[in-house]
Amino acid sequence: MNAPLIIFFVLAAMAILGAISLILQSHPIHSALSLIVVMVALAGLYLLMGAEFVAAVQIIVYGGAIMVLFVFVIMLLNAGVEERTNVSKLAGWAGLPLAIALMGFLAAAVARSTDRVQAAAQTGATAPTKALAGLLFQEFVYPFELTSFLILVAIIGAIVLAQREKEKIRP
Amino acid sequence: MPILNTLWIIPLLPLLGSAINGLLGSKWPNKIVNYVAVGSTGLSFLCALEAVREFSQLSPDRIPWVKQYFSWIAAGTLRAGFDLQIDQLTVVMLLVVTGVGWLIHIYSTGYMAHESGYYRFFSYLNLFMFFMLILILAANYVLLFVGWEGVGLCSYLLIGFYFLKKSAADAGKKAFIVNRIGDFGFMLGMFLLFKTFGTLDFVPMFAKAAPMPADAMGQYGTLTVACLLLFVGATGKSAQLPLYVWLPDAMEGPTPVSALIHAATMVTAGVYVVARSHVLFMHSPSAMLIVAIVGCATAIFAATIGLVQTDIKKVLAYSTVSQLGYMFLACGVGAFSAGIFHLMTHAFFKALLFLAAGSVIHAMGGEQDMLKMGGLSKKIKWTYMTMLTATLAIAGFPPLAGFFSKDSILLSAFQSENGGRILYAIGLLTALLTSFYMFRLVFLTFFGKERYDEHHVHVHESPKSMLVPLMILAVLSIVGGWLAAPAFWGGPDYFAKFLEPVFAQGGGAESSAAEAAARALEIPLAIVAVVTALLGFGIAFWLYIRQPGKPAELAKSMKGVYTTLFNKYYVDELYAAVVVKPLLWLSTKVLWQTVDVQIIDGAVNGIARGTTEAGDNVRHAQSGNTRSYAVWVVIGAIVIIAIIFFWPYAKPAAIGMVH
Amino acid sequence: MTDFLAQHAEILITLVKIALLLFIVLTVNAYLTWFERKVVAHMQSRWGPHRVGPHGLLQPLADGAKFLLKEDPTPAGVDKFTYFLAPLMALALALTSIAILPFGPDPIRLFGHDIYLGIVDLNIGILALFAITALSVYGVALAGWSSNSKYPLLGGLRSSAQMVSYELALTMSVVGVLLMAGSFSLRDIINAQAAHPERGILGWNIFPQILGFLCFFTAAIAETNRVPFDLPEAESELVAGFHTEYASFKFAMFFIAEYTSMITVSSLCAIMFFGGWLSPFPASWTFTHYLPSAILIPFGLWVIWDGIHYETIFGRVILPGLGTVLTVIGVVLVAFPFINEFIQGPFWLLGKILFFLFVYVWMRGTLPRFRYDQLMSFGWKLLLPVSLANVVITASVILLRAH
Amino acid sequence: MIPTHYYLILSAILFGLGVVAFIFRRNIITIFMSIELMLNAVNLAFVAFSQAWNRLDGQVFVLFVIVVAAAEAAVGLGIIILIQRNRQSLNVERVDLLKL
Repeated sequence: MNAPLIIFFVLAAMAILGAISLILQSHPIHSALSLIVVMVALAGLYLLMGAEFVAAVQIIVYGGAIMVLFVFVIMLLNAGVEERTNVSKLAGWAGLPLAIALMGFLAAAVARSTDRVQAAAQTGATAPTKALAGLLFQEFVYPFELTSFLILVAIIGAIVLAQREKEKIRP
Repeated sequence: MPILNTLWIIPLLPLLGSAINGLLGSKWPNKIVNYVAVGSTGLSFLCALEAVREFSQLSPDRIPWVKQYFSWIAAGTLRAGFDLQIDQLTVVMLLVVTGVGWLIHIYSTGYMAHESGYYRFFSYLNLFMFFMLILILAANYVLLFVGWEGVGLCSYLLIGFYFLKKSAADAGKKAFIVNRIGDFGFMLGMFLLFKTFGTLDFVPMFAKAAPMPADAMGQYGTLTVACLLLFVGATGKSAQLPLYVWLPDAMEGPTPVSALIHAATMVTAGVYVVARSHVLFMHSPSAMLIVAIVGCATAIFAATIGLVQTDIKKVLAYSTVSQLGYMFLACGVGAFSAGIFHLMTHAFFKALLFLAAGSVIHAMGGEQDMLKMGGLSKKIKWTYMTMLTATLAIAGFPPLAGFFSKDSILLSAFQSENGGRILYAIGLLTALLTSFYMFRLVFLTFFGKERYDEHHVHVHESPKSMLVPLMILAVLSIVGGWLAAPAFWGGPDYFAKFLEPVFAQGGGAESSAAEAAARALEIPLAIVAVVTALLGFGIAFWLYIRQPGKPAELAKSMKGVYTTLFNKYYVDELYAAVVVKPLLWLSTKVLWQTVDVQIIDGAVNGIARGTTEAGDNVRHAQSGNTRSYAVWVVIGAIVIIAIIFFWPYAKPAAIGMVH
Repeated sequence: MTDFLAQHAEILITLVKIALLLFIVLTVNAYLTWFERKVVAHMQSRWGPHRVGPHGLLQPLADGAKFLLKEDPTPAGVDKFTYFLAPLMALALALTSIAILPFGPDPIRLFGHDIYLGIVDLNIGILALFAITALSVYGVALAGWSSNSKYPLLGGLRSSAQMVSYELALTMSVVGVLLMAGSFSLRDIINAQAAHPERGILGWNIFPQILGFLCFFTAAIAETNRVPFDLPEAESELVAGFHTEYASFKFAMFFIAEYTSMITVSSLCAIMFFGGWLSPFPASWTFTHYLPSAILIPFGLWVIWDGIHYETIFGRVILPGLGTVLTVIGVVLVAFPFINEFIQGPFWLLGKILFFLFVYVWMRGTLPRFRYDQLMSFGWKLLLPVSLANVVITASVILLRAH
Repeated sequence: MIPTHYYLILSAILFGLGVVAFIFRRNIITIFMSIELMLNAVNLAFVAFSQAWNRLDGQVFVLFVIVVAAAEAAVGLGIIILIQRNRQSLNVERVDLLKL
């Protein structure tokens, strides 16, 4: 039971609890907060795996931008406690077992394939951000540019969606 | 060799004319349409002349002159190219088709002047010229077949030119369908030939065929069968027994059409094909014999029918049929050059006859029944004179064209071994009948007292544009036969000489020995023929000028014969009963109401209904509820994972997933 | 006991450092309020606080007591959990960000352990900082939302939108510096500026990165919701913005958080653009090392002299005492060179931080508030493009240099 | 050193929880969050593998995933705002125009 393991279990517990509370909380804001907890915990796990840059980006983008957007929208729409309608019978009785089955399948698949994964060389060394940058801007440069284009499209789409018809966008 | 290298220009010009008239002509005044139509055909006539001039300068070893322009169909070993060929036979046909065709175009400008659909008529006519030229210039059976079908199409279009008239439309359909039967045989023949020789180009095929051993009489080898199949096609196109029935009805078309297509050019295509593939026919005496017999039978058969018809065009139609019979008779006895010779002369005088008849009809204001004419000779002198010339020509009076061609046919029939005498006799009888009904036509039409009422019909001579072609044709039908004239005083038969290189290969008919014999026989036979013609003239004169009442009495006295003849031996009825009725029953009851409606439509509708019901049932899954959709997605994911990781056969895939 | 110490010395030291830092930061915060009020007052030709203690020096203590003792009502219909969470989050994050800053060049050896000035030294320090600032939005936003009231909600909305917008410019404007340093670590950034010791001030990033600095400082002010970007707490429009419904110590938390982040930003400016603890003078000028004492001793003496004039016993006691302490420190520094050497870095760094804090206050004293649309268009249409341009220019220049 | 499959199993669990949330929440925004949760689980798996194989590709992919998630959030939230504006409800079970 060495230090990293303890940290791992703490963070994992954080993540799982956060996810569960995301399910259980009835108010969107609380769900959002629990999701933020999950994200922070995951960032911690990334740090534990030596992926510093990814960890930082995880918090900056997910925590600092995306989730803020969510909170913002929730506040903007003043979304209240969600109403528990039960129109979908299917989801009602088949949802949980199926989801658990999926979880089980995934876990089993992972467990099956772990031996092969374990065979791989494990180095706890922290991934140098420079190397990451090199990979990103040389080998994966075209996908990278594509993502930039994607973002542009997303911006335009968001603007078009959010503006009201025949009315200038409110500041 | 400007033209010989670009032979395609000759058929192309009429095609252009047709396209221009057909696409743009509807808005144009008749004048422009005339320029286009007549101009294009005239140009192609000039080109043909130029081609012939250049052809005459070719050294014999370069004949036949074949030009391959582009490869049209290439499938396996079959290569059907757009190849044009020209040799002596082609030259004759070329001149006849373009020349006569041009004249008839000119004639039509006058005859059709008051018809609606003027541009349409000329567009069709030019199209016909195009296909006819393709037919005669083709260097292989496939291209020839294109022309063959094309002319069939045009004939259909032109017979049904007055498509509002039911009889016309029906006649067009009839012609088309009957021709299909022939074409079926023709195609089978082509397939067989391809299977046998591995090619459909004339030159190599005949080169291969020539050395082959000829089938013995009565033996049915490949060549015999192929020849018979081709001949079936020929009977269809050239209106021989038993497929002649469409031609009389084809008279529903405008008269120039009858003249051009159903007298001068198209109907002779059968003869042309037989002559073109004479090499094959020479190899199967039995096929030859059958051709001869069929031709002979048709000749006498049609002639007898022609005796009693009262519609002026019908008479001419049956005479055409019988004359075609003559040509096949000639081919059958191996006198191909004679057959082609008669083809040419016949083209002249029969076209002339039709045009003249057209002129008469024009004068009578659309009346075609001879019994309602008479005494026109003074009113329409030029028409009368040209008509008379043509009649003399076809009846075989020397020194007109018909005399020589018919004479040479009878001669070769007489000479031919296996049953020559009988053929000769029947041919002679036919000649007698021919001269009789032709003069009957002339007398009924131009002599005697007027049997029409002056008040309604005011007879008038036709315009120049109609008369000039008549005269030209008249001259031609006088001098057309003189090429063969020298034979009588020991000179050579120039026409035969000219065609000799074509028909010489594969054992030509006119060997020198036969020629020597021919010399001896020529004069007496000629005398016999002339006597026959005179006899026919005499009978006609006696019956229709001396005692005009007589024919009616005769008709009464031998009623059975008369009615039989008048109803054309009930052949149409017979066909209707034997072929048409069962076909109709089959197609309506079985094919339409059972197969189509119940099986095919049933299947289609059933599928449609099934789809609809399936959709009705499935669409309940489309609940519009995101959560249900999510559940479905989850199920899909589970299945995929299960397959990838836990399906034994997908191991490698799983490894691929993990790595 | 001792072996326990021996074993967990690292942890122990860290804990001590944290405690120390907390104490310092909180005190500085407290006196920062005094400082701000004084400066603004003098700008507006007032006296500012001068009742509690000499020059109102005890005012912060009074304020603190007030915060602790005041009643703390919880408004009706608030979302309890979030309502309590928000101030905690704000404060915690603000203090955490301090922990990443380095305050001195190289570790000093004490008791056989070399102690690094600053809590942790991450080699993604700057990124970590941004991460924390990014999270600090929630404090404000949630406070605004949870207190179930119009003004706070508006304030929260404003601040979340504003922070998200300006974070982009903030991050972008730094990229130039990072490119020049080739590292995320603050320490490396400073060392990169020390590449040519004899150049002194000329080696700092401020000169090549002037654009970047302007963008960064502006965006940073916006991030800390200070004038002229203090719309979330715009007194004139929304009573007190997102913390309208907060009272006593929860309010204090927000307050401290704000000032702490001010400190963080100031130190970031100092570190990234003004050479952190580097002295502006060329390294060869060793005599400048006596500058601290040269300032401290006279200042201390002046404070004593000033204290004498007070009638109040407090003044008589406090000011002279303070003065003597300062003088003594100055003397000590002169006396023991190695301490002097060690103090150089912190001295300059604190000096710079103080300067930037002063700028903050100065702006508050002078500038009017932005309108909201102006704020947005300023952030998106001016700052972001300029900082991007700065990135491009820097990168291309570096490339040209390389070839 | 922590065995890789710990991370993998954790990510599997998180993913499953995301699915559960997706199925059982009615609020569109929450459902959207659960999607983000699933994405995060996948990211975790990516990083875990990249560490296990000692190659950085995995982390690059994570970056891409994050970018895409950001774009998705921008557009998706826009759509959510529209839905709220048009149907005055954020309950997915009330947004069912597509049903027969």
